[in-house]
Amino acid sequence: MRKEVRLSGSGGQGLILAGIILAEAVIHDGHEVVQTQSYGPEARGGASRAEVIIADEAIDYPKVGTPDVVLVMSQEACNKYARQVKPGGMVVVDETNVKTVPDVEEARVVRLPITDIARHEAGRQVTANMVALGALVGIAGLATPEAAERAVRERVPKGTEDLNLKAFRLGMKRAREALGAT
Amino acid sequence: MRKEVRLSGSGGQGLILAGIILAEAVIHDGHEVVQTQSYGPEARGGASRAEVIIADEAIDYPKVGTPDVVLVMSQEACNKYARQVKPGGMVVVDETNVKTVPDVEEARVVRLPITDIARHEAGRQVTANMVALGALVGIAGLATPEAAERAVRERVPKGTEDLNLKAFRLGMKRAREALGAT
Amino acid sequence: MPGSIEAGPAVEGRPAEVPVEINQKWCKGCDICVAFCPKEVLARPEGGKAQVAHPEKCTRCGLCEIMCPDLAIVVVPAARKGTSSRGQGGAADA
Amino acid sequence: MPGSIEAGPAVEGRPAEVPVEINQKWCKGCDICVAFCPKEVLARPEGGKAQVAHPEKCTRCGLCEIMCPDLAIVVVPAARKGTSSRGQGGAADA
Amino acid sequence: MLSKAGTRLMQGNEACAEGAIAAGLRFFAGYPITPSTEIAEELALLLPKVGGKFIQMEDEIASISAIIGASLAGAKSMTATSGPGFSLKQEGIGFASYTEVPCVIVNVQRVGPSTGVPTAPAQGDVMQARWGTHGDHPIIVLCPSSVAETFTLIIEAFNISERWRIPVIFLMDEVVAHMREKVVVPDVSQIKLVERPRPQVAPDQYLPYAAGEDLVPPMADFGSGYRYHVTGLTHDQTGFPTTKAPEVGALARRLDAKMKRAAPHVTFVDELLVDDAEVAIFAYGVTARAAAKAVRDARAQGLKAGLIKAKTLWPFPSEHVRRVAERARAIVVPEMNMGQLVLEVERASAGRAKVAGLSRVDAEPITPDEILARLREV
Amino acid sequence: MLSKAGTRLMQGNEACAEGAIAAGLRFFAGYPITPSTEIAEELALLLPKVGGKFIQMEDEIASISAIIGASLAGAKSMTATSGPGFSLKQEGIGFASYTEVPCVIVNVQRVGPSTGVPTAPAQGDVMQARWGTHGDHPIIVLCPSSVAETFTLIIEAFNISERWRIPVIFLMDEVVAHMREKVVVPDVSQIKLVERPRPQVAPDQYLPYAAGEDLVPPMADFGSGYRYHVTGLTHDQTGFPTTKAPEVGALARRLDAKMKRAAPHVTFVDELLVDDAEVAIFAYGVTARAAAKAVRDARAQGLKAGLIKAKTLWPFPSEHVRRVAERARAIVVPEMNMGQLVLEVERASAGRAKVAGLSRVDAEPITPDEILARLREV
Amino acid sequence: MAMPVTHYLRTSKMPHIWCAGCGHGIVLGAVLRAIDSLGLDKDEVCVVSGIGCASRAPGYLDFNTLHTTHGRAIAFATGIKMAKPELKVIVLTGDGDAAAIGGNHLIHAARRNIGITTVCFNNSIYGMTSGQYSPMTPTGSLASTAPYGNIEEPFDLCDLVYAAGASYVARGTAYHALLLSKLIAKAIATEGFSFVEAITQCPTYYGRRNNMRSAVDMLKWQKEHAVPVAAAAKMSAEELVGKFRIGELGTRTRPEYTRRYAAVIETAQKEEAEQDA
Amino acid sequence: MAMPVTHYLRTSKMPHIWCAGCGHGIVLGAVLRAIDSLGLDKDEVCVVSGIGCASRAPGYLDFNTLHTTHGRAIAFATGIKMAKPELKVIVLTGDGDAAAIGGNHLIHAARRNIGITTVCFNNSIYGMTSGQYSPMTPTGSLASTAPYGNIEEPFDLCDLVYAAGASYVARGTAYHALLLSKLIAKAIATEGFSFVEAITQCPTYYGRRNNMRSAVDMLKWQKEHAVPVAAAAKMSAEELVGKFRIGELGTRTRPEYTRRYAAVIETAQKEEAEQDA
Ligand SMILES: Cc1ncc(C[n+]2csc(CCOP(=O)(O)OP(=O)(O)O)c2C)c(N)n1
Ligand SMILES: Cc1ncc(C[n+]2csc(CCOP(=O)(O)OP(=O)(O)O)c2C)c(N)n1
Ligand code: SF4
Ligand code: SF4
Ligand code: SF4
Ligand code: SF4
Ligand code: SF4
Ligand code: SF4
Ligand SMILES: [Mg+2]
Ligand SMILES: [Mg+2]
Repeated sequence: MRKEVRLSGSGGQGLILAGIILAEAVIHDGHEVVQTQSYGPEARGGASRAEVIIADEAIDYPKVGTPDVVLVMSQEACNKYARQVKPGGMVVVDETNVKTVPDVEEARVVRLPITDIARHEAGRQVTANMVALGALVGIAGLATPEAAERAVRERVPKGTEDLNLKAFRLGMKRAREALGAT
Repeated sequence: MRKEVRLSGSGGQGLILAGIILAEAVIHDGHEVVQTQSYGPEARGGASRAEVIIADEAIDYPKVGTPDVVLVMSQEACNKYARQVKPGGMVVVDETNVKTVPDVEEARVVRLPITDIARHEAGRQVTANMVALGALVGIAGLATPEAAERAVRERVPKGTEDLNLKAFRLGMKRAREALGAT
Repeated sequence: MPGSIEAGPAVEGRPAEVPVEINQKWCKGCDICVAFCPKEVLARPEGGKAQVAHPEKCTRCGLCEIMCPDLAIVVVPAARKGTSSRGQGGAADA
Repeated sequence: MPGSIEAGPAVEGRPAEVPVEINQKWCKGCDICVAFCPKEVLARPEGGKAQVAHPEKCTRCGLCEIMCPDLAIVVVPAARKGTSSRGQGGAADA
Repeated sequence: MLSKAGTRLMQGNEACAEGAIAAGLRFFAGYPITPSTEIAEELALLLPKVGGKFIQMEDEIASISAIIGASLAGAKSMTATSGPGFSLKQEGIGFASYTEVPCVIVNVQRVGPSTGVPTAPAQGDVMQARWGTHGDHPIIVLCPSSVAETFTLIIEAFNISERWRIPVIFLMDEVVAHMREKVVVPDVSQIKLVERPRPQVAPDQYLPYAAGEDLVPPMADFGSGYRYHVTGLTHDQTGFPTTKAPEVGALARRLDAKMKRAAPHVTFVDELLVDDAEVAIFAYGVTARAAAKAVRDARAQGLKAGLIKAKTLWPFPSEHVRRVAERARAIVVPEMNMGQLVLEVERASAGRAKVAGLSRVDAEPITPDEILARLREV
Repeated sequence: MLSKAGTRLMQGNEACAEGAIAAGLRFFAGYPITPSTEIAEELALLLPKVGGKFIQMEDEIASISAIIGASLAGAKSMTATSGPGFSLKQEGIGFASYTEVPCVIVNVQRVGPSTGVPTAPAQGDVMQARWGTHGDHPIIVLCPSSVAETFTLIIEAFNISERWRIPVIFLMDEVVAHMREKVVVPDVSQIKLVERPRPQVAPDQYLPYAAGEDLVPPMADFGSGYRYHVTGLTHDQTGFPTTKAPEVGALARRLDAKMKRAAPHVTFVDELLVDDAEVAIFAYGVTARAAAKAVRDARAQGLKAGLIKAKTLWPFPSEHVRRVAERARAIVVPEMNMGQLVLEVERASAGRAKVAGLSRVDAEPITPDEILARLREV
Repeated sequence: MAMPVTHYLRTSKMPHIWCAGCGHGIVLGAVLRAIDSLGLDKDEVCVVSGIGCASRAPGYLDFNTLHTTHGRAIAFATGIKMAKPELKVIVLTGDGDAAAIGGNHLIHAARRNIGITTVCFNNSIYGMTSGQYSPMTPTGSLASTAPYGNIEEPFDLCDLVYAAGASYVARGTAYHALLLSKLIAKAIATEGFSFVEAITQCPTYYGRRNNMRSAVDMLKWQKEHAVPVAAAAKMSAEELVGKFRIGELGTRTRPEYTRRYAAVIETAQKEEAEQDA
Repeated sequence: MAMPVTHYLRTSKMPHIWCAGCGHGIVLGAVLRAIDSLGLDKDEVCVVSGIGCASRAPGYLDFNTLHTTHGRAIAFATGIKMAKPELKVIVLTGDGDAAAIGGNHLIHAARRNIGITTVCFNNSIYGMTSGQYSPMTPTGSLASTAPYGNIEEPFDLCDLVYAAGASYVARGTAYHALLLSKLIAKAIATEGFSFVEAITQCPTYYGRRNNMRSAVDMLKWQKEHAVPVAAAAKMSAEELVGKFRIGELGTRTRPEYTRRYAAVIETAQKEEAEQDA
């Protein structure tokens, strides 16, 4: 088993943290994992990207080729990465920020107003990354919810655990609902 | 033909200049020449050494092995270098500074009060190097006197040509006399 | 400097009533112009770029232009009357 | 500094009449001591090393010792009377 | 945040920093540069917690100088940089090598030369790591290909440097430095630490550059009562400058011999399926991971491939290459440069096997498929 | 004192300085270091006489930086140093190589590493000259073995650097630098000077890093009306930074190809009696002179010896070695280091001939007899 | 100003890479307005930088531009100025580039009094490498390599450069952009070595870590902590604690280096001619 | 002084390599007398140097001694002081070593105020490499690389180092050897960074080329051109032209760097303990 995940959006959305938490969850689950991220002028301002590879055995090549799961949280990221998904894979789209999704053949597209959920339902826009993480865990089966919740609790700043867990759970729930609906 | 010459003494005696002038004379004579000198802590204060290799054809190896002619202008230099002379070679000794000459088998030793000649006959002690040069040219046949005089004239500071030429000629003359006498 | 004093693309053919031009491609929405305009001429929608909200209040003081870190603002000189704001930018007599 | 104040090889067993010792192996004949001794105690033969020419004139002021660039001079303290010249060398009360 | 035993997700640079502390690092001096900066940042945070010291110097030259000074005063020391800073450190590295001061220099490689692409991976400093300073000098270069290996190999780096009094270059690449992987941090008690040989004689008997049978002179800490002299001038056994030919030659030859003596103890190579390999790969760093995959893919397709994965780049593992070259038809050397260690592989093969480079220099890592294609070609 | 045509006794460093001026040198920046200092001293005296400029900078890094700046402003430029300074210049050399700014860097080698023996000869910086800076980069290394050759070869160094926009390292050794020999200074009109390719298009058409068939982009002087950008970041044809993989790769590959294109034009090798040689010597610098004598002595004794004397060390003259290796039984490589270019000779020989190093590292030049003995051994 | 700043920009390279609110853009604008006020021709201006966010500036400018290695801009510029003294050579640099790794070149150029103008974009941090402390970071500030608060004290860079020998030394801020532009114009018009420290903001790495949320906050901080030299002269040392002076901090007249070198050439050529005669 | 200077010498290495009349030996004597006056134990003193004639000094001294690379002595010393703050770390350096290639390390150590004492043997020339001009060579002097006369102006190194932040800055001369020794003792006793410029003579390369035949002449020059600070304070700028001040030129009290770092360690360990708790 080797699953490749790309989380993409813009700087400040906290996607790298989401990637790290996902990777830690995978470790809690006892699997192998590699997490990478984009650096460079890109990383400042503009675009942001994190990648996670999950496998049963030692991961040799640590770079993502064609991801199984792509999260796009900005229009720009969507234009750039949505179509790179593996046939049979899944694209998770933050409807709040992404208005048009290009034709993605042979992959499932899950639309969710991630940022809106964070803002209005979780209560803080900054938790959008946790909503997204919840969505990925909820529908793409990348980590067990237990491992993910533990990872969230251990990584987020002290005092914000509940807020972030709330957002994570909302994401998981809403994504499952949406998946049922697509 | 390859002749190796070592001029040795102490810093401030002007032996490097003497070596350079000798080398230039050799060029005027149309021969090949390499001049080298000692650097290093030695060069400051203490000992001083210049070497000249004279040949008819291109000189490949530019370092002096066993010199044909050795000039020693200090006791220290004499102790160190006199015995390195090639069998059949010649050691020119500045009697003013060198009191004891080690046994030099199979080489001719020419003693001359070089510094005294400079001081008393040429008139300035600093011209000892020119006296020595004259001696070498006079008896070791390293360059023609004409070429050597030209080289002296071209190299010494303007205004000191006559003084230096005088010393040079004195050296040449006195060495020839001494050679006759040995 | 060859050519006319008022040369440059930002100047020609602007309707007189727009005292300040904001290059929307260059503006990064930092709020500096909004915060420091003494006349509250400028505004910025959440997450957006700076806009001229109250052109009528503008005195063409030029502050926004020299303080915009993205060189995105040009104060359009009032046509034919008064001095250009830009005249203030480099008055050093060195 | 453990030990006695007057320790060191240069001090022990000197005849009292030699106020200044010059290490002939270290001296390079620079003439500084000769030139700056206020009492003209020292002298140097052409091409040679510094010598104590007039020991009797020496005030043990210590100047020659601190000015010798070759650390070749030691002023011998007058036995039992007065203070050591060396006492002047490092009197800073920092 | 200090490494407690257990399993953790760590970034390569973090593993380097924490591994170094586990190895006994107590002084770090550095100057920030991408993609090595996180090492300094971690250590600024962690070192004081263990009573160690971090200082950000005014430049890379000051940094290498400071770690040599600190090492002489007894602290296990390290600096970290990337290409441009590594170039600047070369004079200092030569000093450490010549005066035999243990220290570790991390170079996280990025695209070069010059400023290049600061955030993109390359393996372009491999030859420089060996030859970057003037004059012959002993040097050891280690290169990890995973985060977990970074943690364990940096400990080796310190142990080796202390044991042999040879500076160790820890040559990472941007991919390994920035990615996060699982690291199983061992219990402190499990980590074997090596200390520099210290004098067994009284101070007045101490000859700071007289070496015994192992060619490594014992080293006293400054301030420990052994007052001695250290100089970058050519020195004799007493540590004082010499220009005498026999002594000048003796020092050069001892250092060379010391390096050769150390070689078998510091050469780490993993071999994967080389015994029956028709075609072999020689790879290191992140490229070795793509190579491992290529080997498996090739075998799956019936091509008997094998891999020499070098964790020690210098001393170059010539013996491993020679052995493989005797049996294999060809050796492929994938590198993120225009062909550097391939030259050594060629030399070591001495015409026995065909040697084929595979270089990628566009700031992207080499993929398994590229290597596989090359394996099929040769 | 300016070089007038005619025969003169000159010191190696003097010949380097005067040859450089004859080659068009008009800007020198340096920092004194033995045994290169006389080059700077000569140029301080001579450059202003021809309207050129000399500046003593605060260190070697400033010096290499200043000459790159001056070259960009149109002046033929040079710096000179020795080992420690050469190590410090490595970052700047990489910048010049990557931005393709013509310049000449003289390194008069002395015993290293570190401060070593400042006044004694060595050939220990040969590999550093090739690999001293981080990242792959084109570089050319020339090495004279006599004073007369110094004069002519430094002119080649400038011509090559201007023609190909590649920095040239002029690698001397202390013996050649400090000895005096006869130099026949040619008349100015006899000296062929090469200028850098300059743009043939109008400023607004100028693409500063777009190269034509010869892979060398035309170069405009700063201040000449061509306003363009130069950066040590990876750049595209316009000269501006890029991180796009195809462009990053394209630059690296063009520079590599340019170097290969230049190679035949910049490879200077003298062969002595190699055609029927049973044993050959590969040598350079002052060592090549002892080697020439050894060849003659060997022949006199009935041993068919020959000599490959390399004046260009990098690009390494592999072809010459390969050709000789095919016929000769063995190649001896005498070097005043622990064995550096011998590694390349070994590689190029690819097992065809036995390759035997001969190293001397005690601050004394290798003698003809030592080489002869080795020739008899192999 | 006769030309809008866009006249001096390589507009195709815009927008620049600097973060939203980064003060470097304000300083760059001030530099361009200064150049414009002096009526310099684009071809006679050469702009040199090192490495850092600030040092990215030349890439946007339509002059002869050179982006060198970290810390060495002034040394490269020295070569350019020597080779072509008629060029106006301007170095744009950061506090790390100029005062950390490049400190030596800065003081030596000042000592030589070579005709180069250096504008140091001082944001008290290494921006490009994500926020390590610099030699200009205030004591106590947080930075990625000062997680317990910076224990170093910053230079007074203007005092240092003046002590090293510069002809003209001044300090401005991004907030006082108009003044800054005038100071830079004065600097460029100075014959010898001139230096302008431009206090500017890095909201991304300095502000965020040090309780200044936005660029606007940081500009206000500049406004509140800057004291014009004239006013400072009337204040006590205590009143000045925590403040910094802006304006012209030092001017003197000394011969410029390349002019002096021109005299050397004259002498040498005269000697040579005499020898030949 | 409790011990003769020979107590601190490695006498087997003497006589030293310096030329006859070289002032470096006088300065070295002053350093030793200062150390002696403070009653320091040999084992607690660490002497570090760069490269140059001056930098050969440590080889003669019976302490922990380190002869480093050119210009970097202070950086090496910084590592030693950090690793063992209890050591008295003294840097002996030349004007080239400290002010040319090493200028940056000098000003940064001053800024950090790390507890290192630097004594700069200023002979206005690069002695070791045979007489090139240095950043301390007076304008107009002849040197092997200034055959037409030096066109650069020297630093006022004390002013520079003080502007950089040093705790103690003083100047003495070889001629005023007793004063020099006192200044050095004060410097060593200072907690933060201290700097003493010792004006000294290189008869071989500076004197000979600049009409000062002998070391004695050069010492007389020092005597005649030095003005004690107190006297200088009463003199006009004109009267001071061509002269230089000697004595304590600047003192201030600022926290020493390794002490500050000790506080960082305390904080960090407290935090760690709390986290573990
Ligand atoms: C030799 C070298 N060392 C380190 C670096 C990494 N580096 C790039 S920019 C920079 C600091 C920039 O700080 P500053 O000059 O203040 O500019 P800013 O980014 O803050 O504008 C550093 C350390 C480098 N590129 N080269
Ligand atoms: C990196 C490097 N550059 C240059 C040199 C050559 N060098 C040795 S000493 C010296 C200057 C010494 O001058 P100073 O520090 O004033 O000491 P002095 O000899 O005058 O006492 C120089 C340039 C060197 N050894 N290393
Ligand atoms: S100051 Fe400039 S960048 Fe900032 S919001 Fe206003 S126009 Fe936009
Ligand atoms: S010109 Fe002045 S008043 Fe008008 S918008 Fe700009 S800052 Fe406001
Ligand atoms: S001062 Fe010292 S070295 Fe000089 S002459 Fe006197 S004793 Fe000798
Ligand atoms: S102690 Fe004083 S008086 Fe006596 S010799 Fe020395 S300098 Fe002269
Ligand atoms: S990191 Fe700081 S200095 Fe760099 S562009 Fe962003 S705000 Fe400006
Ligand atoms: S050269 Fe000058 S500085 Fe060096 S030892 Fe001689 S006199 Fe002293
Ligand atoms: Mg900054
Ligand atoms: Mg000096």
